[in-house]
Amino acid sequence: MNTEIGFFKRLNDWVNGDEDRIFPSKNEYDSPELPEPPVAKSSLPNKDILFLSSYQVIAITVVLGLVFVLLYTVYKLPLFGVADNPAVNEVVERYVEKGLEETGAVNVVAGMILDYRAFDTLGESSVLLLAITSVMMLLLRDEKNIDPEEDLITEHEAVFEDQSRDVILQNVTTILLPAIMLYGIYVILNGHLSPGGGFSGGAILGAGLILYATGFGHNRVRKFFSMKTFRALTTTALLSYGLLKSYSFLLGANHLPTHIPLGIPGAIFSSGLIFVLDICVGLIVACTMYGFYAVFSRGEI
Amino acid sequence: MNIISELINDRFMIAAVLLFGLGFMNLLLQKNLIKKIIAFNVMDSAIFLFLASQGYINGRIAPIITNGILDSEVYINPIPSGLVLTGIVVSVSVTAFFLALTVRLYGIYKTVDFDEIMLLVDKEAE
Amino acid sequence: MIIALELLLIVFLFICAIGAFLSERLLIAVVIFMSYSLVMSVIWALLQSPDLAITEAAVGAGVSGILFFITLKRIHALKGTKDE
Amino acid sequence: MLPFYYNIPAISILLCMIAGMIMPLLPNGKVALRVAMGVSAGVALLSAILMINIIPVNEYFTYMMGHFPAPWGNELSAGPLEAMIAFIFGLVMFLSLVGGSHTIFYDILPGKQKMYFTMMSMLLASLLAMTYTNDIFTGYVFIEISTIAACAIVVARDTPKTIGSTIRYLTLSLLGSGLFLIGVVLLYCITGHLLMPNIQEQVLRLVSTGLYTVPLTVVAGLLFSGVAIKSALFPFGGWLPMAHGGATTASSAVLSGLVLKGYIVMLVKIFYRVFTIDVIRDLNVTNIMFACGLAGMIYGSIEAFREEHIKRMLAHSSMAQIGYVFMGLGLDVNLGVAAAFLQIMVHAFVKPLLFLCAGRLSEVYDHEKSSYRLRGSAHKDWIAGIGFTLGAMSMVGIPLLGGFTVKYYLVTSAMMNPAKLWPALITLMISAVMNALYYIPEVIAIWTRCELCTPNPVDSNRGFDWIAAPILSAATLFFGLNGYSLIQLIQRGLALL
Repeated sequence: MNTEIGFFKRLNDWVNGDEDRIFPSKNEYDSPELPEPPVAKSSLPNKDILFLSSYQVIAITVVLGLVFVLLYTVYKLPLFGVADNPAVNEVVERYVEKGLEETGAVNVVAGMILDYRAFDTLGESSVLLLAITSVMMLLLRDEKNIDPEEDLITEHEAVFEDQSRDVILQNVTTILLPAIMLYGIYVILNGHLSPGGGFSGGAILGAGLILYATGFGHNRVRKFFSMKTFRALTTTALLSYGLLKSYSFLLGANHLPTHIPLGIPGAIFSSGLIFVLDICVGLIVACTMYGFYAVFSRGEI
Repeated sequence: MNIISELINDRFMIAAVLLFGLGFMNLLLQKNLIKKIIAFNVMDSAIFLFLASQGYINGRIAPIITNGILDSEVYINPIPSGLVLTGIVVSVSVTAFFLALTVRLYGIYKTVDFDEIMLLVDKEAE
Repeated sequence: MIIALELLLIVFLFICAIGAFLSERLLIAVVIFMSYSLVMSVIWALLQSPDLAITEAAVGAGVSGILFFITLKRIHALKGTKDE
Repeated sequence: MLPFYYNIPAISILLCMIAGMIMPLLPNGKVALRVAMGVSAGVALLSAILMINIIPVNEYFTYMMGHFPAPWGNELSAGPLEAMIAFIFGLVMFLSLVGGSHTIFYDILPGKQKMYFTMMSMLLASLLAMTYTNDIFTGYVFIEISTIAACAIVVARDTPKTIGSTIRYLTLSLLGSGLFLIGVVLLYCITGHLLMPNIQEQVLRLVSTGLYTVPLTVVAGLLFSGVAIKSALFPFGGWLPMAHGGATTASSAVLSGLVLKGYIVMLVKIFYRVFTIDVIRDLNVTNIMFACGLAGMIYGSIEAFREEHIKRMLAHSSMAQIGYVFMGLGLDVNLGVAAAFLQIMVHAFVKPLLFLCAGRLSEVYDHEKSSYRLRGSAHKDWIAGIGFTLGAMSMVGIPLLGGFTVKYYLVTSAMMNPAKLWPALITLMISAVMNALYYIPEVIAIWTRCELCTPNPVDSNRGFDWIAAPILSAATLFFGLNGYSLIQLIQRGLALL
C-alpha cells in the first residue's frame, strides 16, 4: 500500500471526493453493474498536451487575440466609476427624474424594463415560453424518447421515495416553505417599490415548489399543479401580458392615453400596469422553473 | 505606479474581459457537454459583469427613489441593470435547452463527450 | 478597504471559474460553478445593483444549479451517492 | 392618431407572438397549422398594404413601442426595403408551411406538433422584429429568440442525427450571440444610447473628433463576426449542412430561406443606421466581408459537389449563396449592396422551392434521400420535378430566372470597383460552373426513368401541398423578368435607411 501520497495529490483527491486513497478502506457501496460515470476525460485517444490539434491551436490563438483586443479596448474606454462617462446622459436623467411621475414606480429599474423599454421584456418572456416548450419537446415521454432501463430506475425510485420519505427534509420543508413562498410573493408584489420584481420573485416561488416536490414527492404537487394547471397558468399569464402590453404599445404609439391610473407613488397598488405585469411575469417564471424541474426529472409535469 | 492604479481602477472590466476569454475558450475546447454549458454561463455572466460595472458611479446609490429625492446626481445608471436582467433570463433559458439536449444525447449514445458524440452522429444513417 | 474586498471577490471569481473547468468530477464542477454565481451576486450587490443580485442568487445559483444536478442524475454522473 | 399603416410593423410582430402563445390551447396540430398559416398569410397581407402605402411616396418612418419617443423608449422603424423583406418573410413562411405540411405530420409526433407551430410563429415574430427594429438591444433579444426557435424546429424531428446536429448548431450560435452581445455592450459604453439614430449621432461625433476609434472598430468587428457565425459565412459555417439537411422539409426551407437572411438584414441595417456605410468602409470591414464571401462561394460549392444526400447538398449550396450576399455587401458600391439584397430575396424563394420539391420527390420514393436512389422520381410527381428543375436552373444562372438577374447585377457592380473586379469575376465564374456541375446531373437524374428502382405508391390525398411549388416558381420567374425595376426599388429603399 502506498502511503507516500503528496499533500497536493491528497488535497486534489479530497476535492474530487476520492476518499479511498486518503482513507483506504473497502467501499461498501460499490455497485459494479452500473456503467462507469462519465468523467470529464474523453475515452478517445488522449493526445499529449504538447501536441495540440490544429483546431485547438486555432481556437487558442483566436481567443487570445480576442482577449488582447478587448483589453486594449478597455484601456481606451472611459474609466470605471466616474460620473462623466458617455453612458450618463439625458436618457438616465429622464429615467431617474421623471420616472416616478411617468411610470409611478419607485424602483427605477422596474419602471425602465416594464414601461420605457417594455418591448425587450416582452421578448424576454417569450424566450421563457420558447425554452419550456423546447425542453418539453425534447424530454416529454413519448415513443421516440423511451429508455426502458431508465424508466425502471425512475419507477423504483418513485416507490422507494413514497415508502420512506426523508423525515429531516420533510420537517425542514414544512418550516421553510411558508417563509420561502411568502418571500417570493413579497418580492413579486413589491417589484415596483424595492429590488426584485417578477423574475427574481418568480424564481423564488419556483424554487419553493421544487423544494416541496423533493420533500413530499411529485404526486403531492400534482394534486394542485397538474399539466392542465401548468398550461392554463402559463398561457393565461403570458397572454394577458402580451395583450396588455400590445394595448399599451398601440395606444402609446398613436399618442392616446391608456386611462390606467398610476396611483400614489410608494403605495402597494400603484404604478399602473407595472404591478399587473410583475404578477404575470412572476407566474410565468414560477411555472417555467418548476416545469423545467419536473420535465427534467420525470419527463412529465 | 500609474499602470497599477489604472489596473486597480478598471478591475471589473479587466476581470470581465479575462473571464469572457476563459469562458469562450472553454466553450470551444471543452469536450464535456456539461462543462461546455458551464463555460457558456461563465462567458455570459462575464459580459453582464462588464455591463453592470459600466453603470456604477463612485459614491452613488442604487436607483430606488428614497426620501423623494429625484436628482439624477444621487443614483447610479439604471439602464445596465435593466439590460442585464433581460440577459440573465435569456441565459438561463438557453442553459435549460442545452441541458435538455445533453440528457437526450446521453440517452442515445450513453456519453456526454462532444467529440465522441459527433463521431457517432456522423456515422449514423439517415 | 472596499477595493480590497472587491479584489478579493474577483480573485475568488477566477479561482471558481478555473476550478470548475479543471475539476475532474462533474458534480464538483457544478458546485464550484454555483459558488461562482454566488460570488457574482455579491459583486453585483457591491456595484449597487440589488435587482441583479437577487435575480442572480435566485436564478444563477438556485434554479440553474438544480437543473444541472438533475441533469447529472439523469446522466449517472453523481459518484458517491446512491444515484450512481 | 396615426394613419393605420404606421401600425403594421408592430401589429405583425405582436400578432405572431400572440399566435405563438395561444398554440398550447388549441385542440390539435391540424388547427395549429391553420393558425400558423393564417398568421403568416396575414403578415404577408399587412406588409403588402404597407408596401402599397409607402413605396410610391418613398416614406421612412419610426414607430414608438409605448408612450416614450426615441432615446427613452423602444422603437421600430420601417421603410420600403423593410416592408418588402417583411412581405417576403411572411409569404415564404406561409408557402413553406403549405408545402411542407404533409411531411410535418409525418416527421413530427402528434404530441409535439403544437409546440412545433409555436416555434414557427415565434421564429416569424423574431425575423420581423429583427427586420423592423430601431433598437440594438431589442435586436439582441430577438436574435436569441430566433436561435432557440431555430434549434427547436431542427430538433422537432427527434432523430439521433437531428439532436446531434442541433447541439453543434446551438454551440456555435451561442458563440455568435455572445460576440454580438459584447459588441452591443461596448457600443453602449462609448455612445450611451441604444436607439439607432441616437447612436449614429454619437458615432459621427466620435469619428469627427477621433475619440474612441479603436473601440468603434472593435465593435464593428464583433457585430460582424457574431452575425457571420449565425448566418454561416465561410469559416464559421460548419454547423449548417447537418442542421438544415436533417430537419423536416418545412424547417429546412424556412431555415435556409429566411433565418440566415434575417441576421444579415439586421446587420446591414445596423451598418447603415448606426455606423453609416462610409464609416464602415473606412474601418475596412467591407474588405473582410468580401474575402469571406468569396471563400464561402468556393467552399460551399465544393462541399455541395461532394455531397450525396440531396437535402444536405442543398444546405451546402446555401453556404455558397450566403457567400454571394456577403460578396455584394463587400463590393464597396451601392449597387453591390442592392444586388446583395436582391440575392437575399431571390434566394428566399428559390431555396424553399428546392427544399420543398426535393422533400416531395423523396417522399414519393419512400423517403429516400440519396441522389442516386431518386432517379426517375420526377415522373411520379411532375409538379415537384418541374419546380426542382426551375429552381436548379435559377441557381445555375439561366437567363429569365432570378439567379441570373442577381449574377448580372453582381457583375455590373463589380465593374464599378476596379480593385475588386477580377477576384469577384473569377470567383463568380468558378462558382457558376460548380453550380452547374452539381445541379444539372441532379436534374437529369430525377427525369431519367429507372426500371430497377422500386417506386412507392404516391400518397393520394395530398391536399393543397402542391400549390406552394408553382407559386414559388412564379416568384422566381418574376424576379428574373423584373430585375431592373426591383433593383431601382431596393436602391431607393437603401437610400432611405
